[in-house]
Amino acid sequence: MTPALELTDLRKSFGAMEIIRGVTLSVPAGERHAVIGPNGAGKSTLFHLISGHYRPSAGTIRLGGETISGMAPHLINRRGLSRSFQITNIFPRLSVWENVRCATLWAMGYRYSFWRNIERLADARQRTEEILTEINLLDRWHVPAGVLSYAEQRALEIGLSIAGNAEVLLLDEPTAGMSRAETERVVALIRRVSEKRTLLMIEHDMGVVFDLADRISVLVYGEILASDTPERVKANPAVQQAYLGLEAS
Amino acid sequence: MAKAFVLGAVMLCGLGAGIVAPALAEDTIKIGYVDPLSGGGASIGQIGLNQLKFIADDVNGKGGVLGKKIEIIGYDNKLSPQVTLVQVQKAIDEGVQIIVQGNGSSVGAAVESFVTKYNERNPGKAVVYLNYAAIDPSMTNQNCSYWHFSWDANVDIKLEALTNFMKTKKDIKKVYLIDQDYSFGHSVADTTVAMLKEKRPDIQIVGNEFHPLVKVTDFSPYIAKIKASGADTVVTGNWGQDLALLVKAAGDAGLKVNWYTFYAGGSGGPTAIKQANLPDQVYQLTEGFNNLPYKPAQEVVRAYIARYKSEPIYYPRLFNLTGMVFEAMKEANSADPAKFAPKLEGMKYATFASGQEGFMRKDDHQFFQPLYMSVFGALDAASQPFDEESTGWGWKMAAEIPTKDTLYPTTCKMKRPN
Amino acid sequence: MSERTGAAPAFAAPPLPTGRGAGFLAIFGPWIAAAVLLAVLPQVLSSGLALSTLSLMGMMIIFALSYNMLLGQTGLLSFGQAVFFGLGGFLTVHAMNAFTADGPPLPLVALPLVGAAAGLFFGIVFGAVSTRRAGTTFAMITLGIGELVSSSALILRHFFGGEEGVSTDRTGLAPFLGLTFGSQLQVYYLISGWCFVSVAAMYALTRTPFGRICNAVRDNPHRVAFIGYDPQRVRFLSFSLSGLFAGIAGALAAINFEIMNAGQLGATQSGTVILMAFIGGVGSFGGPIIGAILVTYLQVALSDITDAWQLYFGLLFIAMVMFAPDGIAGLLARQQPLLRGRQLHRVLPAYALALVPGLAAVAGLSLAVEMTNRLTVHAGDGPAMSFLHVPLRADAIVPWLVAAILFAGGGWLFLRAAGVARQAYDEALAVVQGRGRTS
Amino acid sequence: MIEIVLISTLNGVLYGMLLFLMASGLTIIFSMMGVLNFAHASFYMLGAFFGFEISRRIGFWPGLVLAPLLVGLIGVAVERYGLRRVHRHGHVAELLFTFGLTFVIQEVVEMVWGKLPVDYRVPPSLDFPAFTIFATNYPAFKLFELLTALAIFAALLVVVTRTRIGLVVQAALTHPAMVAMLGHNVDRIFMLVFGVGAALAAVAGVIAGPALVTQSNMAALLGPILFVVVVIGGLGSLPGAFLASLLIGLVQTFAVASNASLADLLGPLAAGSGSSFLRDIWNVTVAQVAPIIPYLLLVLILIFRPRGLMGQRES
Repeated sequence: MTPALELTDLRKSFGAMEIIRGVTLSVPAGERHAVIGPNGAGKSTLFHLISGHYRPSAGTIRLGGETISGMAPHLINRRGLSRSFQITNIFPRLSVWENVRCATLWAMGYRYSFWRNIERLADARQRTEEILTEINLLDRWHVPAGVLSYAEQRALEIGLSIAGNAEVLLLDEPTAGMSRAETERVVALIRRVSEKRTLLMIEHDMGVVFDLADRISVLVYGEILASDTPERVKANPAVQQAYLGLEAS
Repeated sequence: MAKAFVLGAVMLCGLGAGIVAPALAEDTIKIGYVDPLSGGGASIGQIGLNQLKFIADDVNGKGGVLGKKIEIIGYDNKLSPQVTLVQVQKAIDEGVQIIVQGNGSSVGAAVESFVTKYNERNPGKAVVYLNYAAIDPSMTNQNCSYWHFSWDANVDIKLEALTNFMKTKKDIKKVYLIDQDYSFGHSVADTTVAMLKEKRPDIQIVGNEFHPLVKVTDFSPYIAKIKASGADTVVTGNWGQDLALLVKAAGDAGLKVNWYTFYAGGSGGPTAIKQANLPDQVYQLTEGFNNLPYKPAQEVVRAYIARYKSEPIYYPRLFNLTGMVFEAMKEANSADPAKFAPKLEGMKYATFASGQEGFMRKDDHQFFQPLYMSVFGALDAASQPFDEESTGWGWKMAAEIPTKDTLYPTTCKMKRPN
Repeated sequence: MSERTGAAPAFAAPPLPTGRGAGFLAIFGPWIAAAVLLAVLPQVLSSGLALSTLSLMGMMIIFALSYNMLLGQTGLLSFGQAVFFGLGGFLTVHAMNAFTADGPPLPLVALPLVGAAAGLFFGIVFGAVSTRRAGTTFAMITLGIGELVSSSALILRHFFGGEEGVSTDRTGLAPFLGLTFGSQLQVYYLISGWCFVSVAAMYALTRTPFGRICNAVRDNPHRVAFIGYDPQRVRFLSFSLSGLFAGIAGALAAINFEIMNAGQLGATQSGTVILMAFIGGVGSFGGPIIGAILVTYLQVALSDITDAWQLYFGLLFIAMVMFAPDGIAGLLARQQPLLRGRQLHRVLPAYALALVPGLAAVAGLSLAVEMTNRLTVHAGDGPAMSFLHVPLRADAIVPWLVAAILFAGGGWLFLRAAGVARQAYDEALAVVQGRGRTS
Repeated sequence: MIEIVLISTLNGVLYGMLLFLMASGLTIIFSMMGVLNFAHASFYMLGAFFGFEISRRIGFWPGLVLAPLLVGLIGVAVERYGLRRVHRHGHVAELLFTFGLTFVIQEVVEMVWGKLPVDYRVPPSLDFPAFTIFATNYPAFKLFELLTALAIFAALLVVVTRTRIGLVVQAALTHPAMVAMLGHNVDRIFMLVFGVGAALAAVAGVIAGPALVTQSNMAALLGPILFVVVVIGGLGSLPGAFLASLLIGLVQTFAVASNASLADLLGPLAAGSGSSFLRDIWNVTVAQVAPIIPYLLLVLILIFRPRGLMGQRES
């Protein structure tokens, strides 16, 4: 079976500096895959490459077998890959409701329609309501997204990335900066929304990683050090030396 | 949103209360002056208003016209044809039947067309347009109107006069034309070329240049071109900054040619010529200038300059315009344009600047008058009392072109009201 | 103003949108009211000037709204909107002349379609060039295009008619229902009809998927790409449609004035529409309508009162940018929760308190300006003048003292009172919200 | 031929340096504050009028010092009491604020100095031809213009790239909080930068005033071309602005020298063919459109190289 996401010898340089140095990774459909690694390892850069924000310097990215490397972000998104951002990236002046509804529109096939009354789109409304229920923001639907609390904005961020019903979901540090209780809620949310989807996430919280991930890849200095099940990664001495050792201390 | 729409409409009602035309104050003869009175164009628009007020004060001091006072009302058109039409409408609402306008052929054409249509569509409330400066020939040719009278010589007439003058100057060998790239500049260039070809086939046209309107900061490259062409004379329709910068660049580069212009006397022109140090090289063609040896005019000019010290520029043609209109009113014994307009047709009038006779041609409502070539330079204090813009230099007589040498045929087919 | 998305206060959540239409009257009521108002206005304001001004306002409303499709809805700051207004107008004038001579008997009422097509066409052409970028780069490209087109207009004399422009006669076209559109009244109805239709269309456009995505692009173009939309395509569509409506406004100008000239394409006209949109308020749909009405009125009326009107205009604009960047509509929208919560009466006295010294300060400033103006620009008319019907001499010391005291004292008191008013507003808002939460 | 090339080059360089003189302050303000100052040309105009007023009382040279100081102070006040307040509403609001300022300054200038051009003269000490080439004089004042522009360019370059204050200022643009934490007063830095930018505009005004026409519409006439210079050079890049000024100066001057048109290139239109509209385009010469070539250049540059000749970033 074709993997949902497949990276082959992916490289990215900024000037003379090579940040991603030949990453090869295959994520089968339906897997929850976590990318961990120390700060500056290139995790976010890797996400930017996959989602089309950066163009790779070399190597290929395949989404469901189709090459997407070098495509514009919106084209990649339309092929079924959606992502969230580490730094909250929402539409601050639109209401929570509009934020989510906008994120559903393309997938619903409304595209650039300028002849339909948006309030009459029952399916978009229903989907928006579902998502808002899912991310627990239904009672805040009318508030401008810019005035939400941090945790609420993080939830909305996830809501935006799942609204389009993408096959492959990339989450960049979904629990960063959250309290224990908030983190638990988000983990439960991620678990729910990633049912029947492929998930690739960057996460620093090892508890979350080991709780959620089917497999883990360790990225150090732009290279994959190991890519395996949580137990085997935990046991890998190279990983322990390079990364987990630091965490443990 | 729809609320805002309603709100806007309500606001509009409120504002509207202010638009309702004010009641007519007293029984005066109202003259609406529609020209730029704010912004960049105001430097010329204000001069006309000052002068009309000066004339009105003088006439009113002598008892007015037909026993009524003359009232001058300024309407700021911001040099935009569209705003002009709103202002003309406003003037009409306020009981004005005489519109005076001059600056900008675009505005003039708009007013002429508006007044014509207005009189057609609103019979019985005639409005007349008295034009003192818009000189596009189309206004008295293909687009001519019964309700439009023009006191400034149009481009064709000016060039007829200019080329008649050049015809006699045997030392002109090579002529360079430089003009602003818009309709007026092209009229000047095309007509000059055609007329010189006919009147002085021996003159060589060594350059025919156009540059965009008020976009050029540095004229040195143009001066270099003129110099390279070997021209001895430059004819230009440039005005304002385009003329000032052109002349200054010539002075900087040491270009020695004679300049034939129409607007060198405009604001800033004399200063620029003095700064460029080009004595007795810049000519202008006008219907009069301060140092013309004609006593009555000089006295009026002195009084005018004393009152408007900061802007001592005036248009002799505004004196002609008002003088002729007031006379026509007296003849018709009415201030209604429908009644006095016929009296203007064909009227003969001793012009303000020199006392020589001019006449309003019936065929196209164009005023013909003697025109004068004057040259700018140091003055003989006794006989030439007026300098310009405190430069110490002034305009001096170079030649008089009698009325008969300014006549130019018209293609106007005037539609007269029955 | 219902879709205003600024910092709305936190009420307890209102019921979710249902998608089912509200009552007929709730949706269409304001529109019907507006239509009726447009129909009866000329009965109330029947002078020639009033009709001309209303007609001018009608086309400017369309123009300002078309501009706000860019600035307010899509976040694109353009300095060349007049290009579409002007080109729409020019093509309309040429079409009118062609139809007058020997063309299909197209009635005058249909001619704004020509302007719309022209605006759309040039919107597509220039949009393809300019909307590849956003932000400052976009603004500069539009500035360049604006300069290019307006300069070319003077050079291409045959199409643009040179300085005097192209004129036409609107009565020459085929009559429509027996109307020849000779009178300003008939033209007013033509313009108000098109104004109504265009405003409705532009409003409807904000309530479509495309309209919402435009807002999303305004807020965060980068993120839009990750929900499947191409921000560049959104900007392009918005730019083209904006050109279409600007073209309609230009066509109405052509019909109303029966003349078009190169000035209509230029920087002044582009600047005016920015002023209109911004003073009215770019944050809401209705703002530019208010701005268009107010600015047009000021342009027509203010220059009668003072020839320093541009100074007042500039000061008003600066004050708006500094103190009310949401424009007039934004100021009004902030009172909405108070009105709804029946707390407006709490703040009105405070507002009035601020208004009085504020007006005094404005009067002081204006007196100084007018006296300066008298002494410099109108030196030839002598120092005797009148201000607010009070006769005075501009060269005397007393009026200057009065002006200084009014301005300084009024200004100081105004700043104090403004603080009080702001506090009153906050308190009233807190009351409203507090009640909202408990209910 | 050599004559035309030489003289055009010389004229182009002189004009380019005048442009740079006017645009340098605009670039400085943009590079350090990220504000596109629409009122820059208005400060330039104020400089010219102050220079005129001072030079007719005390002399040109005191004017060259005092006028920029005065305008710099006005700039400081504008930043302190206006722009700073607007800053939090974003760049569009800042831009519109300066846009509104142009109206006010123009009107004030008209009220004080009237609408007619004033007689602002080249100082006698510089009022002589410096040299003559092919019988064309080059006045000393133009050389003075050129030297001032070069001196300002060199001085700014040193200040921005080599001195501590320049580095702090640039850091303040991207990381204001960090710079503030290091003990620098970001507000004061911005205020000073804006003042210096305005003062530079005034220097240009004092010098260009006598060379061009000092009139209340001079700001409006100049405004757009400065943006062209700054944008083509790459927003915020000082060497870029310098290069762009030269480029525009030369392109424009050489274009004026050329009389080519489409008709020359492709032969005249067949008689009777083509509309009058087409004929207009066909017969336009390069010289005719020379002054609008910079705008064409602007649009093309922004499409194909949006960061400009030497810019660091897109917007």
